[in-house]
Amino acid sequence: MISWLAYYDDVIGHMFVLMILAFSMYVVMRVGVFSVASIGFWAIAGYGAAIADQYDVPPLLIVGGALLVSGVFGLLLALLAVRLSGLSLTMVTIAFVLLLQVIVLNWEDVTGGSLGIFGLPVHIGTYGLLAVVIVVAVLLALYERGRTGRAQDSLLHDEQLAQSVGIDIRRQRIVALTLSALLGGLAGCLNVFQTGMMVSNEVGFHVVVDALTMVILGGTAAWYGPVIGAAILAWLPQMLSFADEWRLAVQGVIIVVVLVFAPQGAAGLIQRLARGVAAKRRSSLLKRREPQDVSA
Amino acid sequence: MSLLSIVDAQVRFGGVRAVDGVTISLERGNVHGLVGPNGSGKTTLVNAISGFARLHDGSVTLNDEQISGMRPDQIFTRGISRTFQSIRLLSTLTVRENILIGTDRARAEGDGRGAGKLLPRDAVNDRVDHAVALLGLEKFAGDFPSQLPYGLQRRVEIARSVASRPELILLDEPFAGMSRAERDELSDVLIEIADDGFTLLVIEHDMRIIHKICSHLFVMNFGRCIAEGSPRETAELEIVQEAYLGKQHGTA
Amino acid sequence: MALLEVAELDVNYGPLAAVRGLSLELEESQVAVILGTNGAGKTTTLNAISGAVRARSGTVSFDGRNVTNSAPWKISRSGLGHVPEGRRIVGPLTVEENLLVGAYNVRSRGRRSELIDDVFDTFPMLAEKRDELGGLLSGGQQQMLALGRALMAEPRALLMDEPSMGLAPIMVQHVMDAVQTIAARGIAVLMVEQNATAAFRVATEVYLIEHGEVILHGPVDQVQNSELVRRSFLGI
Amino acid sequence: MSGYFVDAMILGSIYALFTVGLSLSWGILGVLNLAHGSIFMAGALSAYMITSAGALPLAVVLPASMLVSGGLVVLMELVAFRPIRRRAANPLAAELPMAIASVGVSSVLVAFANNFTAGYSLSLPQDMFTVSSINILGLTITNIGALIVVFAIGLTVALGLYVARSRQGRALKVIAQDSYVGGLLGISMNRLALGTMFISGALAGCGGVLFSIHVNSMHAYMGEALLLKAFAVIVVGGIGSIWGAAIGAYVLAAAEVLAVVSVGVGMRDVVAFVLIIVILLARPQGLLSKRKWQRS
Amino acid sequence: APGADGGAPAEGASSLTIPLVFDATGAAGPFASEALRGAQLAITEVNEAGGIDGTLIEPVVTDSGSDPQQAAAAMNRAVRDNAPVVLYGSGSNMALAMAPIAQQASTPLIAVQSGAPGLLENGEYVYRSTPQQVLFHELQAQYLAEQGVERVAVLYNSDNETYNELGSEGYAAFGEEYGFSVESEGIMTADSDVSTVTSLLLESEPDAFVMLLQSNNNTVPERLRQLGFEGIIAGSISIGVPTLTAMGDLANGIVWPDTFAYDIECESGSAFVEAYEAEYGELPGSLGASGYDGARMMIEGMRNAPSLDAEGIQQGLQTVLESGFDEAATCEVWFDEERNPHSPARLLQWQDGAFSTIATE
Ligand SMILES: Nc1ncnc2c1ncn2[C@@H]1O[C@H](COP(=O)(O)OP(=O)(O)OP(=O)(O)O)[C@@H](O)[C@H]1O
Ligand SMILES: Nc1ncnc2c1ncn2[C@@H]1O[C@H](COP(=O)(O)OP(=O)(O)OP(=O)(O)O)[C@@H](O)[C@H]1O
Ligand SMILES: CC(C)C[C@H](N)C(=O)O
Ligand SMILES: [Mg+2]
Ligand SMILES: [Mg+2]
Repeated sequence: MISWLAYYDDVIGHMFVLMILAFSMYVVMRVGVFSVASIGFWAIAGYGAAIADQYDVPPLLIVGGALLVSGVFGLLLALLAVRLSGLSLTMVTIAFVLLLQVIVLNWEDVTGGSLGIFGLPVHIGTYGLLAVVIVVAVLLALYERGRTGRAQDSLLHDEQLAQSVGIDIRRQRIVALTLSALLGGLAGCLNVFQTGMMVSNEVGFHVVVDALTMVILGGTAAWYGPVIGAAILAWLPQMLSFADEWRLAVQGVIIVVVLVFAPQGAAGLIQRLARGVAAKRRSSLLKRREPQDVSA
Repeated sequence: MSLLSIVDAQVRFGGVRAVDGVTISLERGNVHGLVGPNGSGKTTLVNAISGFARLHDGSVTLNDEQISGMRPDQIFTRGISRTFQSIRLLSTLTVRENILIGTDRARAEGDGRGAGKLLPRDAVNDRVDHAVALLGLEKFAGDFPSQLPYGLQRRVEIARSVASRPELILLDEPFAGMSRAERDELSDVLIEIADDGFTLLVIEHDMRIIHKICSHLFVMNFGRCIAEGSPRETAELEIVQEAYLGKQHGTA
Repeated sequence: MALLEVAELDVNYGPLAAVRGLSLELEESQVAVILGTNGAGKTTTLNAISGAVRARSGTVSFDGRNVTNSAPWKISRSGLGHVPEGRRIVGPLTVEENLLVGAYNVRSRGRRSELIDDVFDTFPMLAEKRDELGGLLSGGQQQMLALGRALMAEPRALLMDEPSMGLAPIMVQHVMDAVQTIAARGIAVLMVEQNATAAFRVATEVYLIEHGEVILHGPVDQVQNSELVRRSFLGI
Repeated sequence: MSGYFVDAMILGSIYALFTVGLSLSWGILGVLNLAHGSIFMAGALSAYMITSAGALPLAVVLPASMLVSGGLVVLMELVAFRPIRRRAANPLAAELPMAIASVGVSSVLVAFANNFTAGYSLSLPQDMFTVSSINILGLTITNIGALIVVFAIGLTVALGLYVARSRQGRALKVIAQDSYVGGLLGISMNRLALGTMFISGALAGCGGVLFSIHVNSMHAYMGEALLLKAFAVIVVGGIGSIWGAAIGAYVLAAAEVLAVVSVGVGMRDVVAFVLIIVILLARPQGLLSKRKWQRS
Repeated sequence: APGADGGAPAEGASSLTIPLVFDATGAAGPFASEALRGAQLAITEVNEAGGIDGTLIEPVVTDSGSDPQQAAAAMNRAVRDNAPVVLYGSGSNMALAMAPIAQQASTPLIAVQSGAPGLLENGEYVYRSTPQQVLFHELQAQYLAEQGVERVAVLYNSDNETYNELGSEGYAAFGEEYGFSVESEGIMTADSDVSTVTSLLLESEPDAFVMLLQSNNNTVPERLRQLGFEGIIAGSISIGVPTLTAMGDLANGIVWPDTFAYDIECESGSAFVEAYEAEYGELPGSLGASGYDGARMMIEGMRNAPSLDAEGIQQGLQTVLESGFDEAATCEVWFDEERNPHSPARLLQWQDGAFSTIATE
């Protein structure tokens, strides 16, 4: 067990980083905002951290800076984008990510262009990352319990209803977008700290797709959705290494199969099962109702 | 002093004057009826009060504070809640949770300016339990809305609005889809709520119910308020009979 | 043989039996009304007849053919119209387009415009709103549109789920008159209705259902005198 | 200068052939088919496979390839989209899972193509279609270029009229909104959805074959860059609008050619992404916006 | 315990597990998978000849997916498995991600291709086995000058470090040296529409058009023909015989510089071609030769190693740096002071379905 853990240390560490990225996507998706700006902040913070690291800035200062920058930019983006709804927002944020990619590739002196920045010190290990994931997950789980969770549900499914029960949808969205930016930045920074590099592969459409895949496979029904999604995405390539050049194909098939059987993702499936239990309890109640009970 | 005053309200959609210069006021503790032919602007008036439709002209004042121009959530915070003519429940939440979201953002009483603190959790739960019991939904509290028949979904919708204990409750055809016995049952509930000091504005086509629960009736046609007064007197008016009730329908 | 025959129909939602052993018959030109409290299984019955929910057992035959659990679109094409609960207007289509899709299986362009004119004659308010988007109509206007849309298919039998819901009294009368007119043309009508007073003016048969079972069935004048119906549905 | 005009016309026509089908399935069935690029590629690849069995003229190969690519999308509808749609809570909730599932399918197609071509670029045989230059209205254009323009305009107009005027076109809009009502009105959701998906795939396949003749090359990833461009095209035109997609295609092509010529090649990709951001922030509904149909 | 892809040797003490990390899939896939075949061939050959003093090499292949992070993870795993040496091919990005790990763990890493300039600066445990392309493109520049070319257009992939360097700086320098002017434009590998940029480059009326591209090597000539270009079309090693064959007439006259071609005239080279064809049923291309030479370099290092562990092989490889090695697909490989490899280069030209050598170094 110990040797297994040590052996797959980097996969496990990467999985934790992905979980934070998935959380970042999740907090906006949860309130019906289909933004993929997380990837943008992941990239901005990642390059920021890598560049600062080259100048031996203390790691904690880098994290602080990454959070500050993504928070501020996140807020600005949120104020700009909050009036867009649904897929328009998705498109704008995809364009934001792709634009960043063009910048990264062309601004070679700073970003290392298509190559990237390599050979940075590794600042955080698997246990450190685990601790961060636990803290974020607990905070999210607490945050979405009760009142806030219900508000998120109403934002996700019916804006007008949300407004009619006193929810300021604009404010909620700005909060969610900013929070998402913070988490995206944190994830990007930790990614560099864990791997010791930042490369242009980490920004672009396929990262958007990967991140979406995590959130959709895991589901947006509850905080454990992204945890499951990130775990799947981190381990699939490992488990499928036997398939050689067909690996991506096999991975594709697995994703399709999972989605066909659980279109709401793993978390949705879990909730559905719980719901099935609730329904069973109810039907026994109904049968016991006497006729005069109803017509009274 | 009236609880709510609407002065010369106008709502237009392109060329359609859905609400066309309505001036009415609602008195505290009363149940007000709002009737009128289909498309006469009743729902739009409720939308205008609750902030879902923009006024082109005129104003809405609640407790001397102008609320027209505010967002729906701000208006809710000031003590107005509403139901929708077409049912709006969240399929991912249970019946009880659907009712809870109506009260989650309710403010502690005594402030009225919308700046009060959110209600403590216990108080929220008490109010919701009360509303659940009032509308006879105890047995369905753990169900999901899609599993309920239409009539019960309506009750959940009403419970959500009532549970937050707002000063003014706007109900858009709450009796739709209910049988006569069920209507009677629900009308007793509404009377009880009014007796507790709440103010209601109820859109309804069933004149029998209107007569039973309302102390004051507004009649709309073509976006205007064409008559108001006690239900009995108002319903007798020829203009109301012609536009709304039809010839044979003199009495209930 | 009756135009629409339902025999021993059972419908379940998971473990819940929503309709149990329900049978009914409907002849051409006949108007039958289903009464029942909330949750009795009225909507479920209509949905099972038009194929929108699966029957667990029992048969539905229409025009002598067994259509139990056929696809809804097939049943609809065989001449059974359905005005659904809650109107279900297609929001982004205009009033006119909503009516035209009602006539999806009427191939002749000329016939379609005749049918539209008929609907506009019956509901002049819709003619005024011809180019308005369906989603923007008022509740009652949508109810008229839902009715008109079903008529566009030239059905031979029509299921109506609470057609008077959201209609002003004057419109309720108007709709019931319209029901009478179409029944006179030979169309069979099965309607679920809470406004029993209005429905009884045009109906010939009544089915009272409770907990998914028919507990009372008979011609209107008989059923009218039943204590249960008087108390719960007529308030006499 | 007229050379650049011809370039823009051809490029715009390729964008149009690609995007119109994508916009159709997305706007009407809510299927954002991220495998559309792979379907485009599959059209070209199938043309290659067909002609490698024996010399055939384009008039035979093109319809055959369209059949293949259309058939592939029909297959996707059957094994992935339909089951997901059926299991999802509501049409909106199915959109993202279907999009992610299409990514899965796409990786299967790409893996197949990649293994088939061993990663190389292939060329379609010259004897299938001989490219030569012709002169139309004083413009020099290759015959394949002219063919692309004619097909793009012809097919777009035909499809646009079909959706706007035919009874099936109206029915499509019903099932997009409410499949329950569609059934009650005698509309077969499944059949129409299959038809729509087939058309969308066949159009992509047509584009793929013509494009690979035009550039004398086809390879496994040939559709990927187009997919991102298609987002911009759809944003410009408004989701689901056939005319919008066509207009957006030519607008983007013209803007790109202009950017390359006047600013520089590096600016080319920036154009698409900046266009998305600017247009959506200025006009969230796209240039040809639809009327709002929801009220409270 | 750790999984199937590493750990204890499978067949007794006489075999040595060596990780081969290759970009089998992803952007670099087409190049690296051919290189991998070449590397595997060299290993099979040495095993069949009895291994290295009786020790067989047991290669374990890992796919980097052309992703630097995955490549780094594979390198980490190799270090944990105490791999004595790691062979990698072919993208620069991945090599750069692996190099610091190799250096820090004192595990020799031999990179095939990976032409990025900074790679060897990571330290003495990082090796490159194939010459950087800039070293033999000079031959092509010379040829262009001899043909009297005055204006050269260069279209390059700016997202591949090798071509980016060569396209944005290399050819400009050649131009100064050999007296031609250079116009260049960079595009992405994934760009599939090259029509406008080609027209743009032709506005300067060049006499030669150089393609430094990983893809589009067949679309650009088609476009050039459409535009009526009649000058010299020059390419690079990534054109490859299969693409040229598929292009038909269009490919006639195209030139490109290389260190290998299957008509290579030395004993080790033709032996390689023969063995490769026997093994895989097709003639090897430039990348297959690169992979073969990478594995050859590793094997030479092992032969010269005092012990078959990382430290020993490192010493062996240091010897190889000084002596170079022959038995290579590219005939011979030698190293300069910067530890960069060199092989004899030549310029090839395609005509009617076959190539011929038109110049040598
Ligand atoms: N958002 C809108 N856009 C366009 N027209 C609208 C809009 N909202 C309402 N209308 C129109 O305004 C008029 C009034 O509608 P409203 O919904 O207020 O009527 P209502 O009195 O509630 O009718 P009903 O009893 O049928 O519900 C109708 O003609 C309706 O079509
Ligand atoms: N989708 C569903 N899932 C589970 N149970 C359902 C579902 N739809 C209806 N039911 C249950 O089936 C029973 C019958 O419902 P139905 O909608 O047919 O009643 P109804 O007679 O039409 O009532 P109403 O007058 O309120 O419309 C009810 O107990 C209801 O809770
Ligand atoms: C064309 C490729 C073989 C070039 C290689 N990727 C390098 O970086 O050197
Ligand atoms: Mg209304
Ligand atoms: Mg019902």
